[in-house]
Amino acid sequence: MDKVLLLWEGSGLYNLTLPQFIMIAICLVLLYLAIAKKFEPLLLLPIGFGGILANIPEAGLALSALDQAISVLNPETARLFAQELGITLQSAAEEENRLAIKAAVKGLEDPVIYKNLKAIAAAQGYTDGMLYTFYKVTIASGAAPLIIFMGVGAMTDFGPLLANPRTLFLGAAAQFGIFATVLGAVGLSALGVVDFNINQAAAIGIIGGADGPTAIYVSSILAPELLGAIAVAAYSYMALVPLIQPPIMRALTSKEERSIQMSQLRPVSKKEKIIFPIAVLGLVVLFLPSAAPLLGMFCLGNLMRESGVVERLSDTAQNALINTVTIFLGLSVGSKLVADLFLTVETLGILSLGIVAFGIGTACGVLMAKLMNRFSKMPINPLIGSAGVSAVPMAARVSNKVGLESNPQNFLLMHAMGPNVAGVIGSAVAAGIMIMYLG
Amino acid sequence: MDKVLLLWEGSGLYNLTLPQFIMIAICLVLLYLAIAKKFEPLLLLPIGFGGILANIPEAGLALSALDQAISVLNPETARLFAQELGITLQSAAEEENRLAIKAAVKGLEDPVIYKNLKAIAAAQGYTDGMLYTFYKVTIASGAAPLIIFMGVGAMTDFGPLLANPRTLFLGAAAQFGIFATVLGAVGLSALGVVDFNINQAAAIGIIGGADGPTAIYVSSILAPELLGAIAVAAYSYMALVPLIQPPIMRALTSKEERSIQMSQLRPVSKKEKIIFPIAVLGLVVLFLPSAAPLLGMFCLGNLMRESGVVERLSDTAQNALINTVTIFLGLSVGSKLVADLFLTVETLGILSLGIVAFGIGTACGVLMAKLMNRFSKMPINPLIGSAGVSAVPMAARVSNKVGLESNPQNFLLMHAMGPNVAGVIGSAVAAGIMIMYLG
Amino acid sequence: MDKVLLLWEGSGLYNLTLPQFIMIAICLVLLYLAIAKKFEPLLLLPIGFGGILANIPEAGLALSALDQAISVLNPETARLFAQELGITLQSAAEEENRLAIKAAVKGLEDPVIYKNLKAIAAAQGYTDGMLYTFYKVTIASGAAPLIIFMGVGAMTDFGPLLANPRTLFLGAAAQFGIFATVLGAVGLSALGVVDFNINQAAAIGIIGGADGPTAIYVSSILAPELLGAIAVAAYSYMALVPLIQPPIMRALTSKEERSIQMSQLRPVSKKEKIIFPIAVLGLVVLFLPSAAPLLGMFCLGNLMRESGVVERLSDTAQNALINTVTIFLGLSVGSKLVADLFLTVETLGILSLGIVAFGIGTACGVLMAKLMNRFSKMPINPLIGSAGVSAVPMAARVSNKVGLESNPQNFLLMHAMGPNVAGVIGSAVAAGIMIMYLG
Amino acid sequence: MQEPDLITEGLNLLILGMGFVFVFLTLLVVATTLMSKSINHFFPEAEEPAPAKAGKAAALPTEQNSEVIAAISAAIHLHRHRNKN
Amino acid sequence: MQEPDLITEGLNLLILGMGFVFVFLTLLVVATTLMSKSINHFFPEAEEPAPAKAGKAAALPTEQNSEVIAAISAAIHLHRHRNKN
Amino acid sequence: MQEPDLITEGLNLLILGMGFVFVFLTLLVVATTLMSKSINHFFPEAEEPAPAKAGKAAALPTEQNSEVIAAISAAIHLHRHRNKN
Ligand code: NA
Ligand code: NA
Ligand code: NA
Repeated sequence: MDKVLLLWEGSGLYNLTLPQFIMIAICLVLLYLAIAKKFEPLLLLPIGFGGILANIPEAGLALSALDQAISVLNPETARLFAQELGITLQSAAEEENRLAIKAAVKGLEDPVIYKNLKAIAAAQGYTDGMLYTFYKVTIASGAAPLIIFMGVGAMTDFGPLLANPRTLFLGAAAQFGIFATVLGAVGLSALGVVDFNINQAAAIGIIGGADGPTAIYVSSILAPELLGAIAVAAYSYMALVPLIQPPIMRALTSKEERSIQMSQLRPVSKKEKIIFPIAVLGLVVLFLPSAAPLLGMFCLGNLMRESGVVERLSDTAQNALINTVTIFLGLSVGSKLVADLFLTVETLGILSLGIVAFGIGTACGVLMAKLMNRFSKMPINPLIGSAGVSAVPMAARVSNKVGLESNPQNFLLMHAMGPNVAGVIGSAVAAGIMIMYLG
Repeated sequence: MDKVLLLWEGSGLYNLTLPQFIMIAICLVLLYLAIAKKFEPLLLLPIGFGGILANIPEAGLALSALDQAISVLNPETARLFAQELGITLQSAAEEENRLAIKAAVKGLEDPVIYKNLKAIAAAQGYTDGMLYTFYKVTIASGAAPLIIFMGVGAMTDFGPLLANPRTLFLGAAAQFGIFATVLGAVGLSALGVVDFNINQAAAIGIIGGADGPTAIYVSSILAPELLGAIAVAAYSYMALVPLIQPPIMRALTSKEERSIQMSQLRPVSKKEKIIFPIAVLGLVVLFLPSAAPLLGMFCLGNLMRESGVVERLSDTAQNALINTVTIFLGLSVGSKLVADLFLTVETLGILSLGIVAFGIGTACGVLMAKLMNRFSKMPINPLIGSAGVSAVPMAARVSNKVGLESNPQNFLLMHAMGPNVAGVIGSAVAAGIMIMYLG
Repeated sequence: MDKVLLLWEGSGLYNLTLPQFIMIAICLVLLYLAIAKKFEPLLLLPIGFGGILANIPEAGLALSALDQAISVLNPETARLFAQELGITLQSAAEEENRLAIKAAVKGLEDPVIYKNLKAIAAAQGYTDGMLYTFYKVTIASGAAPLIIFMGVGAMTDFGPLLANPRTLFLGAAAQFGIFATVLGAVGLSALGVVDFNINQAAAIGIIGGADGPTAIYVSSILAPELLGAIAVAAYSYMALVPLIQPPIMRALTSKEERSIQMSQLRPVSKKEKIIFPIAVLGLVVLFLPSAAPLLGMFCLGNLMRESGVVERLSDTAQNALINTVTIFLGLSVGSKLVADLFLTVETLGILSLGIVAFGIGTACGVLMAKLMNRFSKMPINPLIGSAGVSAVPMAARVSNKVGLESNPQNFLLMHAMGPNVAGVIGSAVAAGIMIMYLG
Repeated sequence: MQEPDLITEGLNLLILGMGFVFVFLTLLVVATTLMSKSINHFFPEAEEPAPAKAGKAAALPTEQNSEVIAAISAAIHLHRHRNKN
Repeated sequence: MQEPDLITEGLNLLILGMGFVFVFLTLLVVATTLMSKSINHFFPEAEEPAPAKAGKAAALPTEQNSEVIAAISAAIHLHRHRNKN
Repeated sequence: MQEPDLITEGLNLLILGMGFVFVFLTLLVVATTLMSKSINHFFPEAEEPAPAKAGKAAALPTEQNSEVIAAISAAIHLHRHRNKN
């Protein structure tokens, strides 16, 4: 009978807290959006599922072995920890001892003692939770976003960009959304609404880059505690691009501007496409070493694609490899959706700032296109400016769709692909600057 | 000439022990069964091959760097180890020193000293054996069986189960094989025939779950020292299902019962199939958090399949990913087929108990179906009860085949798929209870 | 403004050293050869790209966290390191302190202190560079070359070898290139031209094996500091086989010898093909345990292929898995192309010795074929002897091509495949002997 | 003393385990039945399953099919051409 | 004191960041334009792109195509055979 | 003193290595020949290789083939239909 009680006391129903319940509900909404509304399902489905797993009470799937040992501290482990930490446990009550040790570990500065505590926890039979393991291998190592970026590179055709390199300026302008949002985040902190430090503000800003792997990579370095909220915001808003962008685009352009027909893109030779990723890498080498992991892997993927001599590698990078990594990246991001990290006023701040970032990026892209139109002989339809935020290929499709509304003969898709992929490079550059400046 | 002697003294022929020879012969039999008899070749081929590699004398492929350092202890390493262990080596004979250190390491309780010994071994140039590395990454981390379970989920169609949910009871009843075997194992221990503790008994019982990844996952947690024998037993008996089950099925049923025709299954909507894995996960959250890794990954795989929005992920989970993991899982299981772990009376106990578990599970499934037939309006052919042990899809095919013998018009395959996949859920639930109770 | 200065001082242009510039130029040449000349592009493209990444100034992609901490030592980390190392920093100048700590770490013997330094570096926020992480996981663990060798095994058809087993002698003779090169390397050292120890000499010799994964595996064990140069030499010369071999082949044979027609190969049964990899493994078990990882994985791959019962595993080993590993293996090899490891006189020695190794191997293969022709009833065209160096399948194609020049009806391709795959086994055996003797 | 304890533990595990397996799967039967009923009540979709299946099958191999169809067209063209001669 | 610092840092990041993004992408525009011009000047290849593309598409599925063609031949053979009867 | 040692080691490695490579591959020649002879003696299977190969090729793409065949049938159907008109 004791054992039945044990089973009951170990059950989720007995231990479920309200915040965990809320988080599970939120994750179900993410799953609904992914499946029924097709909101970036490749990421949001595993993220939502991982979020549910992370919030299962008592399962501790998102905890390290040490965290688990502290959260369910038995007397023997408590004794060993106290000995290693050099503290004495006076209290008779186990819970008080547990809190004393938890506080001591939190305040611990000596990494050698920390390593020893981990060894003790492992020796006492505690193991890393499944999601914690996935997180450590995929995100904490930095590998997963980079591998995905390589796959994205292998899927990207820079032809439209090479045919019209000036569209790179549109990709540059749209990054204003990133930095303006940083300013917004520090402003909110200055007003006392929320409490972000500069690293957190930068990580939030990168949502405006509208590029999932970049956002995850940057926040895993600058503010891992916000990674869950930032990734969810980035992917959700990328899915919402068809709702967010059109009103801004219409507000900033006249019907005539939206009807501008662009001259057909020149054909781009294979040689140009092969040399382009090497040229980008060269500029990274010379000017922004801190962007080397992101842009390096991106250019490697693109070179594998365009060189035409390593079809097998390019094919694997675009399929088996990127799919595998996507599953575990999604689950790992989900592991950061635990209630005590996500259910904070900061998350509301992140979600609000994120959509502002998208809006500003869109607006700046459009305005830049209008500006360029003044100085350029070749006409540029300002609608392709909004594609500079990235969100490949959704933003380019939006440009095309809004363009067709004004002029049914005006197919902007290929023209918008230029700023679209320029936006990917632009936000990787912005990411490199932030990492260099703050990392 | 000295060097030739060295080569000879380092050769396998010089060092091969009888137990190693026997193990290699056993592994060759496994390869023969896998290749010539098609006994679960996807697992038994890499397991058998890994077993041969693990028993190569002097190669130490299944040993950690520390174990290797101890097994071929040179004087310098001996001195460093003795210093770290705080013991003095009086003996002039190296072999005695080696045994003294081996004993000291075995009795070692302080995890920090253990970590330091590992660092010393690495610094002295010893490295982890290949199979040990594979084992650590795939099984000790818990990842490989879970990833395979995700792939199995992505290959599973719950349609037949959803069309007739009562077949879940058959999947429940067949798990009696698991727990009866646990009782058998502790009984044998009580009689003094073998010496299993309760954790080992539970790991042996899970063979009766007739589900490879579940068996490997549970025994890697509860009794890693028995993992080799348990995995070999589980996969061998799964391959033997067409021999083990039919006599039991015939003995417990009359010809009339075996000829019962079941009404055709209703079509199941896509929505039901999408919600089912989420519903299973919900019950796990509420009632059995310890089953969350196994059933969570299983449900994720199934949701990826049924949602229809992440075809690429589902495809990779069912192909490249599960195949890759299967190769290394098999080799890692093989690493536990070293002679001193496998050639014990315990292994004979495990093999005997395993087949008993299959038999009891089969019988209980059939009897449950007969019982349900008494209380149900819709007729149930008791032959589908045996499919409740899992062994997907072999057991369902056996139900179909035995059914056709009695009534050539009676196609039971789809009806048996219901209890078949229910058995997978059932044994994962049983695994969760055992891990919770004993882990 | 200070910040702009910071950006400039952190830029590559400001920090680029001449050696780094030269290395980047060399890597661009590798990329050119890979893409435009199709020089083993599957490996040389990622190697060349990785080499560029490794030489990006300030990015530290090829450095461990500890190395990065030392290379940009801040005062706080310096204090902690000095404390752990037990040294006192008297100097006021930071750079002097840095050099003092660098020297102390280099001279460090205690692995426990080393581990603690790593923990301190991690706690201070330093992380392993991307390429360092890839190297650690793929090459330092030994896994990547072995997994590639498994894939190669799964792609290899031993039919021609089984039809004419005597061609194994050709594969044996061609390994003379390996050992002659070892002698050359120690000779150069004795002359004082370069300074190789015996382990380095052995690793250089293995270039003559003309087998990429074997060369990488051996040098990662015996001389990791030379791995970059050795891998580049091995793959470059394999690509140059059509230029290196024909002159040697023509010089050593008469036109009559080159025109010898060989009798058609007998068909080989499936059973023979299945048992062959097991037989090879058996000989490894009995005589050369140190070759077990390489030949074991090779035989596993071949058994998966020929057994016909695990098509899915064989397919994945030949595609998704080998492709994925190839990408990361290439990048990891590239991480060893950092200027201070590569731009040495030793590299010139390696490149010179490597081509000599290819030449000697080719010559010995041809001469062995001529010798066998004296004692054999069945005629052997000596041109197939050169295929014994491996370089699969390029060397066999070269035999065929040179043969056609002398006799347009003489198709040697299938006959040359025998010694070609024999050369793979031969160099793996040679690798095993070296590892045993020196490892 | 140890043996009886071990057997007790085994019995405990048997009772607890089988009990819980049945409870869990019974709950699953109930949940599944309710779920199916409410879905079929609120979203009666007589014809959905079939197109859903077809949709899934057609999702990935589109590109492939176009190749196949091109190949077939070529083959048929060739075939007609040869028949003429 | 902390707030003003934070805002200053944010402003710094804004100016530095946007400035550098524009500098970098401008350099890229220049580099790309020069690269394209010199390539098209030194290696004028009017017709290359098309075959390059086709080459890529044809690279991998060769084996598959042969299967497809075999299947088609078989089907057509069957079809002709049946038509005869 | 070090140089002669190094050269001796190199020579040792040469003799030992080449010797062992030949011993090992000679054993493999013997083992392979014996193996082939005994297999061909005890299991004379004149025709096995060919179907084995075919079997392997056919193993995986079954599903694909069915698609291909469906596509072909459709194409042929269309083709006949058009011919009629
Ligand atoms: Na962007
Ligand atoms: Na089961
Ligand atoms: Na070779």
